Amino acid sequence: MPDATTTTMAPAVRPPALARLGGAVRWDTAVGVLLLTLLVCSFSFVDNFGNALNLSFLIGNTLPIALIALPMTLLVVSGEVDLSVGSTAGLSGAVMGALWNAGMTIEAIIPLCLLLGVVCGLINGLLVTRLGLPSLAVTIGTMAAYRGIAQIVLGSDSVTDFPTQYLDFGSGRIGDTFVPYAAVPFTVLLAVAVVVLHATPTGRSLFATGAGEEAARFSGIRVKRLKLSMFVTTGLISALTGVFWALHYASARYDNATGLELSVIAAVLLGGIDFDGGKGTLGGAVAGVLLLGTLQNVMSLTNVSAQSQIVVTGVLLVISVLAPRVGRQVSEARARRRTRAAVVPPSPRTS
Amino acid sequence: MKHPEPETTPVLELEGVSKSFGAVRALRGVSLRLYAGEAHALAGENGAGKSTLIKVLAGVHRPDTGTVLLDGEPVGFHGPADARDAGVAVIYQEPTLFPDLSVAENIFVGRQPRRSFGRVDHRAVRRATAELFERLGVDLDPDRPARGLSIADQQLVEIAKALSFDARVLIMDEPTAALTGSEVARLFGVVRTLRSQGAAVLFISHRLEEIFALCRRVTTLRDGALISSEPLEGLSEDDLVRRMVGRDLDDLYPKQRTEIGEVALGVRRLTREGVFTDVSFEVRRGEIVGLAGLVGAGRSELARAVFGVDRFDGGEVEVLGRRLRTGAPSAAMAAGLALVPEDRRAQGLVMDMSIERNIGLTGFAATTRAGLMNRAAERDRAVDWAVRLQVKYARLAHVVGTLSGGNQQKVVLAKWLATSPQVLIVDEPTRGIDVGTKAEVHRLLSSLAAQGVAVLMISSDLPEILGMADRVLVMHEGRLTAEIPGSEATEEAVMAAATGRADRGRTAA
Amino acid sequence: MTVTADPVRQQPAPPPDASRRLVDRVFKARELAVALVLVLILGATQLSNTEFLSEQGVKDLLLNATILVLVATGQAVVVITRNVDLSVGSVLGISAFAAGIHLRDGGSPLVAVLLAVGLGALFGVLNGALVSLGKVPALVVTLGTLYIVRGIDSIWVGSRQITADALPAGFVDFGHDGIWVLPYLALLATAVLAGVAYYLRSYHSGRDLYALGSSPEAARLAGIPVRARIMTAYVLCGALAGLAGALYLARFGNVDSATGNGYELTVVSAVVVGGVAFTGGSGTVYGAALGALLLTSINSVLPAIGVSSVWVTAINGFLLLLAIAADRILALRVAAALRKKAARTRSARHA
Amino acid sequence: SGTTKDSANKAAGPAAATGKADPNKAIKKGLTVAFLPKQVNNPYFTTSDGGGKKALEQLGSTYKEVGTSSGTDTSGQVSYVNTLTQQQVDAIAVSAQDPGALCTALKQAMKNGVSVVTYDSDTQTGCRQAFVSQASAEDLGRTQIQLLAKQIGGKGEIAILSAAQTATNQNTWIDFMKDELKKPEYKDIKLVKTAYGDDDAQKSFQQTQGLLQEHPGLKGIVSPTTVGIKAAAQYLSGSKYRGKVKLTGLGTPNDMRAYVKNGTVEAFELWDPAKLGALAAHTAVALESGRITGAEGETFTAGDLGSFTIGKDGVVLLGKPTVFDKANIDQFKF
Ligand SMILES: Nc1ncnc2c1ncn2[C@@H]1O[C@H](COP(=O)(O)OP(=O)(O)OP(=O)(O)O)[C@@H](O)[C@H]1O
Ligand SMILES: Nc1ncnc2c1ncn2[C@@H]1O[C@H](COP(=O)(O)OP(=O)(O)OP(=O)(O)O)[C@@H](O)[C@H]1O
Ligand SMILES: [Mg+2]
Ligand SMILES: [Mg+2]
Repeated sequence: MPDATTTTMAPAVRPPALARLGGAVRWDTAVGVLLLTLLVCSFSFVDNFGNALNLSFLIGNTLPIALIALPMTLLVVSGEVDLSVGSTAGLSGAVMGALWNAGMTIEAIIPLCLLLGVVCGLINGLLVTRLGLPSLAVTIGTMAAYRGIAQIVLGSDSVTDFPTQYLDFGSGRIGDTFVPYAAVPFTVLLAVAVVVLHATPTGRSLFATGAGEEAARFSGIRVKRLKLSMFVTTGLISALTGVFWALHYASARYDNATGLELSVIAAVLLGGIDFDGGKGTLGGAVAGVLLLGTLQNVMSLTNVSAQSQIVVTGVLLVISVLAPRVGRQVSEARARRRTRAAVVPPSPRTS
Repeated sequence: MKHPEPETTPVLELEGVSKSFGAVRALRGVSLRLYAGEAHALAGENGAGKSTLIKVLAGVHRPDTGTVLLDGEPVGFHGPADARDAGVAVIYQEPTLFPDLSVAENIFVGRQPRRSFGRVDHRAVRRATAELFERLGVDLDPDRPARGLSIADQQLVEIAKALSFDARVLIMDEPTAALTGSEVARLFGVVRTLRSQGAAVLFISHRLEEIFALCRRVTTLRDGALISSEPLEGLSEDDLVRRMVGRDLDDLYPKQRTEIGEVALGVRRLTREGVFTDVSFEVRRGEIVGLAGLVGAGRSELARAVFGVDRFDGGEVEVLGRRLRTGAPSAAMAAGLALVPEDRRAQGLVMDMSIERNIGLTGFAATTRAGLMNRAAERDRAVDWAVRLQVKYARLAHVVGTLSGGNQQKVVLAKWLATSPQVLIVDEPTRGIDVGTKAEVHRLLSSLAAQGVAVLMISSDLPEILGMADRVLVMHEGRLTAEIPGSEATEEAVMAAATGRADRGRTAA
Repeated sequence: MTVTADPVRQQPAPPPDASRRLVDRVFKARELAVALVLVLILGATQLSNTEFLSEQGVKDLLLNATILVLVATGQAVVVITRNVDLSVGSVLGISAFAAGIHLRDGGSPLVAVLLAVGLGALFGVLNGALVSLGKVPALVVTLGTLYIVRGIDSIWVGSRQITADALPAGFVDFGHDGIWVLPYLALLATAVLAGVAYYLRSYHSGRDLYALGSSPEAARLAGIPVRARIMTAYVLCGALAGLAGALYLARFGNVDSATGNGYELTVVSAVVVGGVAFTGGSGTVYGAALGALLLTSINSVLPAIGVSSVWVTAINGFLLLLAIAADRILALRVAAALRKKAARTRSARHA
Repeated sequence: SGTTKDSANKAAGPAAATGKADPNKAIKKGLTVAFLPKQVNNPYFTTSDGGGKKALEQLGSTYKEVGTSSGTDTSGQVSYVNTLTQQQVDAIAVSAQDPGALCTALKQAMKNGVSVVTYDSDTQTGCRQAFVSQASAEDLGRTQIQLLAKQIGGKGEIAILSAAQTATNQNTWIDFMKDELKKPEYKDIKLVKTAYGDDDAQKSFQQTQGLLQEHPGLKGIVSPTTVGIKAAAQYLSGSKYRGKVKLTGLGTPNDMRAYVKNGTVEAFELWDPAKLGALAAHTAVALESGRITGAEGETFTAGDLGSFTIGKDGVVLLGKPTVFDKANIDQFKF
């Protein structure tokens, strides 16, 4: 048997704590810190930000993005993407409106809408996994198709007369607190998603699939089934978001949630989720969503124009990818300089 | 006759080079001289720093300290392009082809022959490729895309690429790991010609006999440090091993006597159209069955179909009496089957994941409690096998892609052995593994067999097959052409069957 | 010893002429599928409405496709390098406005076009620098620049707009006149397309783009100047978006701050439909151009056969799905046929 | 803005909305009135909000404008209403992207003492105190048909090119157009199709092409949206149909000048958007000052615009639209 030194690494120069920290600070943590800083600053310096009503507005408006960001994160981690989420939400809202107009009870309509979301997700998933089409292409197609069906279903109608207790649930908040009712189920879903992604074999499989699909298949992971289930989940949550949207804004129209996919993707990207798959955390994604939402709220309160807000969003996105990169290069360069100083070449033993 | 270092200036030289990756010091003050017309071997265990040294020479890595000298002048290679322009051709350990480009374009990318106005001469590219393949005896269509080539074919394309440079320095990092004897022989023939034309050659291999067959001088590394640099003449294989691992080597093929039991893996009339046809064989408990054949014979494809990663069109597979569905690796695993695939980077490992999690991928059943991951259990399982296979790592949480090639291979083995399989298929299990650990892997396979595991071993290393197998199956162009009992298996017999010159009478039923 | 075994691959396979031709055809088939769908759709429309392929009809079809073809060509080049440029819509908008301002102030049309191209190329440099220097995901960076450029555009443009009466008559006429049924704009686009295609096929740097997209790591090791090539692709893409902006101005005679909004998705669809893979390294600009032609033709076909615009979105989506699915199924079929053929030749050799 | 209000003042808002109006109350100064158009940077809204700004300056109050950069970002508009409520502006003049979606937020705003006026595009009646209408929907619908009928000589096929299928204004106008067409004098005119260009230049462009291909006999097109008419005019002026197929609808003189001059378009109409904005500003200030509550029959003066009476459902009507043609178009610069 070889001696112990061959099994473990030969004792090496330990990098100073700071350098190790530099490597360890991941972007999602940084987004979290950024979010906290922003919140603290806003509470102290921005008029009208800290009151319960504004916070409930903020959360209520961010919820649709946050909701869809949950399954989207899982999907992106597995290496796929779904651009049809906004349309699925729109379709679900449109169907909800049409069925309500047709006289069905809301208790019967909502499950049907969710089922519809499952079907939408299933179509995406089957096209991707069975035909082997790229998800980007498929969901660009279904994005148009679902939106189109919504338009056919509801036409130019705008349905607003849903039962008040549902509308109140959609837009109201718990007592005088800043917590909208809808935040409660969201928190539950968030917890479920965090556990699934970060503490179950399913989550591990998602990461493996995203980072190396072939290797995952060779490890006995049922890659296709996994991806299919992720598409279905995304469809389901999108439909749920569509229902929430219609209730929150008390309006079911075929063009509800148009462009939502871009907001979701921007937020998720900001949270450090890698679109090549296999990297990212849910914490980062949710921090990204909240950061964008809060920033928008604060900028509106401080009378920053819509145009400037767009620029700020863009700059933030660019920084979000450049900053960790630049940070790593700086710390690497520093480490290199240090080792160069430390190394003393041993004299070669020649026989 | 001794070969003292020539008096002339070395073509390419390393002087006191060090290189660290974070906490890992891959090279520590290493020097190396390459002379025109001389083949130089680089030896060392897995993770000794050989590939890193080569990447420094090739301009991929910049050394932390030390210098690279070309014709005695210090040069600062800022990238692979600089090294290439200086006449250094490199075959890297892992093939780096462009899957979407044709084989011919792969070889000439960035330096295609041109026509007027700087336009690429596609026809000349194709012609030159065909000539190169002719020289190497490779049977590949220059127009086919590189995607889907077997590892061996990829390696051959890499070799053709390196040769096409007519370089002054030819550097080869384990070019032969996936090749069978005949291809190796061809390659050596070409390299010898180049050498005699004045090229300097640096050669890495874990097959010591190849080092002795090709090289005149050897440099040995251990843990990133230079151990020796000396002429090969007068050195024995054992001497070399001692320098590499710092101790004497045990028997390379430690075959244990085992009790051969019931049939564990039964494959009947398995066919995948266009790949392999009508393959039937059995592997019994306690038995090691070797599967030999030339590159492209379809051995790996057969293994993949048996395991369920690929679908088969006809026939059946039975593991311990349980019939397997086609295309369901999870079912195969549940039945007790494991497959160590041949391409560790694409199939064996998720390169961006940690060592721990890679090993953990096959063991969710054992490492979950109430549906949740039990990290401690996952860690224990990984540590256990990483240590048993002598994986050289700094921390289990490190990304597996930063390990040396051989150590990556060990992680793949660990990942599958940790599932305690009843039937184990290993495809090129020791590709890129150093001699010391190779013996260890062999001992492990042998003891698994002794415990009643059925082992199917695919290998292009014929001595390995002959040394380990109780029975040898031979494939040729997608068909099983011979089944030879271990005692009768000789290199000649196997090669005859592998090249289709087999005595049909002995073909398996 | 292993090294002494005799040579094996005895006789080189028969010259693979037949199989090569088949392989060639498969590669072409990717574009063929789109072309076929296009011809079918146009033919069917002509049958139901004889006015459709009238002189004016054909002219309109070509004119409609021009702008998208140009942008899709540029996008395809970027996508081939395994990157993406989402900012094309914004760049198109801002360069169109720049050209418009120049013309409104009495500038010459040629200078205006060059100005637009130059501005586009400038943003290409920005994108290229961010993507290649930082080695960061192109999706995030260009989503960022999409927002940034759009923000800058709307701050700069404000509520101003360029209307047809501000433009020289010759420039506006250039936007719709032509030689017989061939509009000048379409001729220009075709020339650009052919030029780019020839560059990609026949020049080192063009081939490098494919190599780069196929495997960035291998490209680095092969000594391909990765950064320079990525920069080339982005500059080309930006310049073409700028050119498209100038042509947009000529064609529509009207530019405001909303011009080009959301165009990125159309462009990406065209590229995807045209068979340029988002994983890089494969596809041609001809394919992308065909994709663009198909998309714009669908938008002309539906109104021409009297489909209510309520249905347009849905049908658009379905046709998109159909096109990519047909392409994929065809490819699978051909691959299977090839495999069977290989099996037959092999067993023939074996016998 | 610098305007802060004491809570007593704030409480007066809802009271005024429900209580009695006193037309003789003093006009309050130093109010902050926020304009929330469907889309910022839209030339039409910039002109109308500019009118509002001028009026507010004359009234001694502060103007501000916020809004989304997309015309269909309903959720964005909702959050702007919320933000304005948070900022405790005195009044909001909003052009609603969706009649229903803004309701909750606007009611919330009114509850917090903000006066709400809609202009250009209304919400449901309960969600605002007054709607400043550019012209009666009936007038707009009928006059466009009358204009076109005159241009095509009272017979032939016509089509409508509208904005989005959900556009509230356009849909109301189209209903009145159809009603107008039922009159006997239009018996030779046949409406063959309504197409939707979604207020997108390219889409409107292609829809126009489609209309002409599908109905080669088409004599005229009505496009009751500024984006649509502009795109249709651009297509017609560059095609063989220029001058042969008549086009009318709602457009701004600046947009249409080139096409009127080159003979593509004979005449079209529109109200003066600046006046619309100014009236919205006056209405908002009158509401906040307690001069009106939004009840039917109340009368107020709006500076040099004259005196207005609130109609049914709190609608304030600006007046009749102006028809623009070759003779008068150069007198208008908006
Ligand atoms: N990119 C990298 N990042 C971190 N560590 C690295 C990296 N590349 C190599 N190493 C480490 O450097 C050491 C030397 O690796 P190297 O690949 O040179 O070994 P080798 O001698 O080629 O081994 P093998 O025979 O297995 O190919 C190993 O410990 C390896 O883990
Ligand atoms: N005649 C052929 N034409 C095209 N591709 C072929 C041909 N023969 C084999 N291949 C390719 O070669 C590979 C089959 O070889 P496989 O890897 O199964 O062989 P093997 O016997 O395991 O050899 P090794 O692993 O040593 O390369 C497949 O990727 C297959 O697509
Ligand atoms: Mg190595
Ligand atoms: Mg193999």
